[in-house]
Amino acid sequence: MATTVTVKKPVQVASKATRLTIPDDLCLEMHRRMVTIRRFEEAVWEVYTQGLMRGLAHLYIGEEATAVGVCAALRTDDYITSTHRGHGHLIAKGGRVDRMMAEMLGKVDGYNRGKGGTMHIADLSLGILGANGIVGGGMGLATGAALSAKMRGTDQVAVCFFGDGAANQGVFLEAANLAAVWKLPVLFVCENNQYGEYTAAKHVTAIHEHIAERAAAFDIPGLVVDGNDVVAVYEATKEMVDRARAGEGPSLIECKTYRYRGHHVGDGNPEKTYRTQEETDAWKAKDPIARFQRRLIEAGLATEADLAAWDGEIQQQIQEAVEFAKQSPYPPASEVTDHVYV
Amino acid sequence: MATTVTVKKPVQVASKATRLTIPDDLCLEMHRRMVTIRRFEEAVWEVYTQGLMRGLAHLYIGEEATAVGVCAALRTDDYITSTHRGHGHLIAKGGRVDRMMAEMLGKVDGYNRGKGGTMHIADLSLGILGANGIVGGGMGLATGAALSAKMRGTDQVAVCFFGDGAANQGVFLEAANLAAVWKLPVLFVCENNQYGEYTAAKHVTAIHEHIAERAAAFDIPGLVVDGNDVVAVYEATKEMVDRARAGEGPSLIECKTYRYRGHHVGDGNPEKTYRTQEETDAWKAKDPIARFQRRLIEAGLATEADLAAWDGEIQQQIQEAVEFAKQSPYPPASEVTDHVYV
Amino acid sequence: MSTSNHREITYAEAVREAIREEMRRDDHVFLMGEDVGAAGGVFKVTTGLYQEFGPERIRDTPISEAAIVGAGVGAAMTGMRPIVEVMFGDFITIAMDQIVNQAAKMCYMTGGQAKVPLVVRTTLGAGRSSAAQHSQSLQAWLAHIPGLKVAIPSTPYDLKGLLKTAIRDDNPVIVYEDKMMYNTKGLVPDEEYTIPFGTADVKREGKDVTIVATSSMVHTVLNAATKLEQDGISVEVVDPRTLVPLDMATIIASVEKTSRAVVIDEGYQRFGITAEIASLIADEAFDYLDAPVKRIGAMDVPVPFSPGLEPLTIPNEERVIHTVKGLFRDE
Amino acid sequence: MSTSNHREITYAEAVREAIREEMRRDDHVFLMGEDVGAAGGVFKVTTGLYQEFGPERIRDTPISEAAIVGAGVGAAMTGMRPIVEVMFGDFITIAMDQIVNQAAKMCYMTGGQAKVPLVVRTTLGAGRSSAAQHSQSLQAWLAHIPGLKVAIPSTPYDLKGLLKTAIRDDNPVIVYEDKMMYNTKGLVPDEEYTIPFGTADVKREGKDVTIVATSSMVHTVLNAATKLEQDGISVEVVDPRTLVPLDMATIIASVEKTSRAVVIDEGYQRFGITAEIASLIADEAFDYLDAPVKRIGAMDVPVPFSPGLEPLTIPNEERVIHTVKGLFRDE
Ligand SMILES: Cc1ncc(C[n+]2csc(CCOP(=O)(O)OP(=O)(O)O)c2C)c(N)n1
Ligand SMILES: Cc1ncc(C[n+]2csc(CCOP(=O)(O)OP(=O)(O)O)c2C)c(N)n1
Ligand SMILES: [Mg+2]
Ligand SMILES: [Mg+2]
Repeated sequence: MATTVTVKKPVQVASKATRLTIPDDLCLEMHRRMVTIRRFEEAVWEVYTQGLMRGLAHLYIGEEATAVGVCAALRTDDYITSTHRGHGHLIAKGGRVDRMMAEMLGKVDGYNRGKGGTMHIADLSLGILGANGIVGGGMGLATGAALSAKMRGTDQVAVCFFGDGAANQGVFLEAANLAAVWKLPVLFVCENNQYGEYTAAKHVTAIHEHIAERAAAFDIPGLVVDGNDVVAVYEATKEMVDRARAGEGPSLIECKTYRYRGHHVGDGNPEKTYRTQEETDAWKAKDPIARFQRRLIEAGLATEADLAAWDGEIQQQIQEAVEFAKQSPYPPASEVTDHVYV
Repeated sequence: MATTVTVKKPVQVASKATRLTIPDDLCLEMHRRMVTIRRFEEAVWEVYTQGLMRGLAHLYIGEEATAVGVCAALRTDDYITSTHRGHGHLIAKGGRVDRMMAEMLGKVDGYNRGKGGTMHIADLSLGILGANGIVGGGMGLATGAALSAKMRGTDQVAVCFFGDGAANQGVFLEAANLAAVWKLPVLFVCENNQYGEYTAAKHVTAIHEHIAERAAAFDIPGLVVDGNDVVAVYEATKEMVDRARAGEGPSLIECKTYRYRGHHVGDGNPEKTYRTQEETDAWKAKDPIARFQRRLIEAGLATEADLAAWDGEIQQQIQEAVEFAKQSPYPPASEVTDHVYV
Repeated sequence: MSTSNHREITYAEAVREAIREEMRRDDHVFLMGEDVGAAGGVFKVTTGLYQEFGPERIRDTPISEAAIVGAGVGAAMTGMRPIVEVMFGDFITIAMDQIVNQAAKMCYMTGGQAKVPLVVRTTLGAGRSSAAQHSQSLQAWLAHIPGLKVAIPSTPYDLKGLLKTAIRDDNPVIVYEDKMMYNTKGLVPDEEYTIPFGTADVKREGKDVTIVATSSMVHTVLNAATKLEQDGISVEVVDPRTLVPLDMATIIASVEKTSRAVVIDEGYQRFGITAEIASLIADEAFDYLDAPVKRIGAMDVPVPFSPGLEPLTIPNEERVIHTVKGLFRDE
Repeated sequence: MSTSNHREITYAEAVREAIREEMRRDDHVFLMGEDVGAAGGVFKVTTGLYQEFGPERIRDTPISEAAIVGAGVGAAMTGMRPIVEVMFGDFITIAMDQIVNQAAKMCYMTGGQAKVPLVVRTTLGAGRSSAAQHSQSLQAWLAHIPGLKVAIPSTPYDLKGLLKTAIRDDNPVIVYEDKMMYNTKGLVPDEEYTIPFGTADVKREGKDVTIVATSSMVHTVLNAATKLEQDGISVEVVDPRTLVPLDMATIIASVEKTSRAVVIDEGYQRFGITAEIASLIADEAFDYLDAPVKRIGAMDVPVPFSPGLEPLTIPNEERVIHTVKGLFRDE
């Protein structure tokens, strides 16, 4: 006689945070980073469509609350591994927009001296172990960084950002299992933006309802969070970070969100092909920045005028970054053979 | 605010089957195959320790009920993929012991003309897609066979045997997800014999209690069954096979069992190193063959004398197989370049 | 090709036509891969197939390279003829066990019982600023593995004919499509045709030097040849078209005529495709060679993103011309 | 090695000593892999290390090649110096993305920010009737990839010295251990030593023909050389010891002296290690060669299980002797 392993998933209804429970300055900094991401990505769209940037540009617009909420719960010496859609993570973790933009254009003042480009930007001094062109490519790296932290006796944690699509890469199972067995301080943060390229997650992902349910396969906590609510993301992350720092091991957080643009800049009009205008509109109604701005105003942390002024400053900074990037030269030919080895 | 995905696992206590609910002749055939496996493996131990066999020999002794219970629920035209510990699966699915033994010795009358050896024996006419030297190697193959069955419009099913160790290979996630998304008729049968090589499964496998819990990650049924109870294994498999044939998709069955011998013949004395005598003894008290024999006698299907006589016949058959194998020559040198391509 | 009517199609259309024709011809042929269906593939190569053949035979898969190639092997062993797309050749790293340990060895390990009529279509080629993980040309790996066949077409005509042959072959075949060439055009005959594996094609006749070139390097070399002609050097261009099997007979015949040889391929130079071919030429045509056989491959560095650096790493016309002229320096 | 006291150790002990010394020397060095700990590894190579360093630094892992190599890369990027064991070289297929797309490219892609002091120890070698999935010698793949270094030691002395160098190197290094040689013995000095990468070792001096040999093929060739000596052919044996970097200077110097060369490696011959080295010799020593450079690799078939077939596929003394004699046939 077989024993049936019944798995029940009594998903609690998310209690919407009605007041801001986190410090004012952190709220404002989170806001600043979210707006910076959006403006940065808009600028990438510009430079790309102007023909100044080559390769593929995967924009993070619409998902800002996820990266920012997560990274706000981290220290500078904590690690993140990012994805092909990495600009948001980098800015959220403190990356400089000028060096990022220069990298987009393949210039020598870019973070990677132009050698990596959009899909590989890294800033090791900020614990950013790099965007990654391989879907699921950060799983092993983040697990290893967490192992390293543990072995070196620090209380650093590592966050592995990955997409709904990456949840179907085998290395996810391997890394999550390894992290769980060794109780490593790593957070697997699944950014479920509903699509992997042009395919809806629901068509290729066998789950009951949430990708976070896969946490149970490794006996680690699995959380589902509104990825467009930066406070909710921050709080969920904080809880799991504290847990990880305390030596209690890894966790899986699924952030439900949406990318407004196509898979990359060249995927111009997804609403005409693989998704509907209604769907996009419904998500835009939950825009992470607009929502947070309403809350900041309600909480008396900002006025409409403040928001406009800050936005102006940020746009200014991004324009300077674009200028910086344009002015920067390509790396000299001699660099082509540098850095193959240390 | 995050939503916690709570996964509860109210594992039902297995109701031990008290009477035999399956046809008499099938019972007797299952018994015959279990004894054949044991005697075959004992003979492999012999030929190996006599220096007649090279390579590694991974014996299935102690696990007979799993292979036999599963394969008894299959048709000849159903598929199985096997593992490095594959002899039991092959016999259970109807493989001939003489050609198997010849293959062990690398002889031309072996199933694979001596080219595959113990870890690669196949009989495609019986749906045996081969033992496999890669841990997890059968996952993709079985999924593909199930896809093929579905596309060709047959109601064949495929069974993927794999070990507790293989449950940590990434391809497990990928194959299970793919099979679930496409509702493929494949059964993932995890033979949890408690160890992968010299390492206890519990030290390297992050699960709450059962590997079968990982089924929930793909929203497919997960069953835990006493892998030493051939009737229980048969019934669980039958249920999942019927389900698969009906187009309801894949499932995961975990059979709890134990290998009596070491990881391979050369791993002579596990009780002195990585496991305890008590543990082995406790499992031997639940010996799958002895238990089934008691039930056959209770059910009036066999007498002690019958059992002894059948065992004699089987031993005779195995001895003939060994003789057959010894007599068979190595493949001619000219065959070394055959079969690289069809 | 001489007597038939011809049409001009792109390299991408060649893939589409080959798959379409073979799928119409044989119910067992099907295609699976990431976004190959409704979206028509990331390079828009499979556009229209989903509409004609539907979701059962043009299958969009999860992002699971190991399982989809593995499932291809299993399906191939059990009566189907799968074509699996691995979008970028770099991602084949994730499916190497399935290709190398399973597909390539199954027939041999089973003593001839199993056949694996699987086609893996993947891509090679740098030049799009796709950086180090999306620009590799790793054909040397697969060509190293007994049990696989490897096709590396340079024109729409070759691609269509070789892909059709691959689909009909009962062995696992890797077809390398050059992602930089999808929009390039070429003639194909109206009637059906296939190209047998192991037949090199002389893409240009010449008498002073033989250049063995693969994939887009064929065109680089053809352009260089035009210029070298002006300098009085007559170049013969031999395109092996399949790396396994490799038509050394045609290559050696050419070198015996020209007495000089250069081998070029877009993969990393070190331990790459050119090494095998050059060493075979140097051995088999030893008595005919007037100069050492030269090799040209990609620079041995990860492919850089920067438009300022990437072009330096890819073999180009200039380097071909320079290398060829070097062979005549002593005279 | 001349002035020091020497001990005789096995090839397996060489691994153990190298790891032990480096782990004592540097807290950041650790080892992980399947059953490397309490069990001392499936080849009993790491015996005793677990007892000395404990489960934190000698880590038994799940059977998850991709994640453990991947975790090695991540740990290496963040201050540790991991040694990852991939038990059989055939299983490296499962970790190729981690090695090739991540480890090898990280330094370059980040413009020099990241260093990856990772050692991947894996095995090569057929001859144990382990069949097609446990017998491959796939070093050609890794040698093809810029950003990796590849060591392939043939003696306990070389293995110990190269492995220590690998562990101290700030780049990813693949160390190929020959599983057939773990019990072979050789001398090592009492004192500490390391062997710089890119220095070939002349394992035997000779004047008529140079044989470049790797791993256990060095011994096959040394045995053949003794017999060839009796036939009046004096063989020089050059062991490159690392494939990347490759010490061509020593090889070319030898060929310029002998005017004949054979290259031998146990990997599949086609598109294998020998192709690169042979083609470089044929090019760089063109004016010195009295005969074509010959190559010897494993037969291009999946490795068969049968003791009646497997030996036919592995390069052996007889084939070396036959090949060398062939070079002198015309005289
Ligand atoms: C291993 C691998 N397979 C395929 C791709 C091609 N690819 C790039 S992005 C992408 C979709 C990823 O989807 P998801 O993980 O959901 O991330 P998102 O783009 O939605 O942020 C794919 C298939 C890749 N880069 N790597
Ligand atoms: C990919 C791969 N990694 C490692 C091995 C070496 N190996 C052979 S059997 C084995 C243990 C497998 O354990 P499990 O899956 O539980 O099967 P069991 O031996 O217990 O039947 C290992 C690690 C292998 N064959 N393939
Ligand atoms: Mg997505
Ligand atoms: Mg086991």
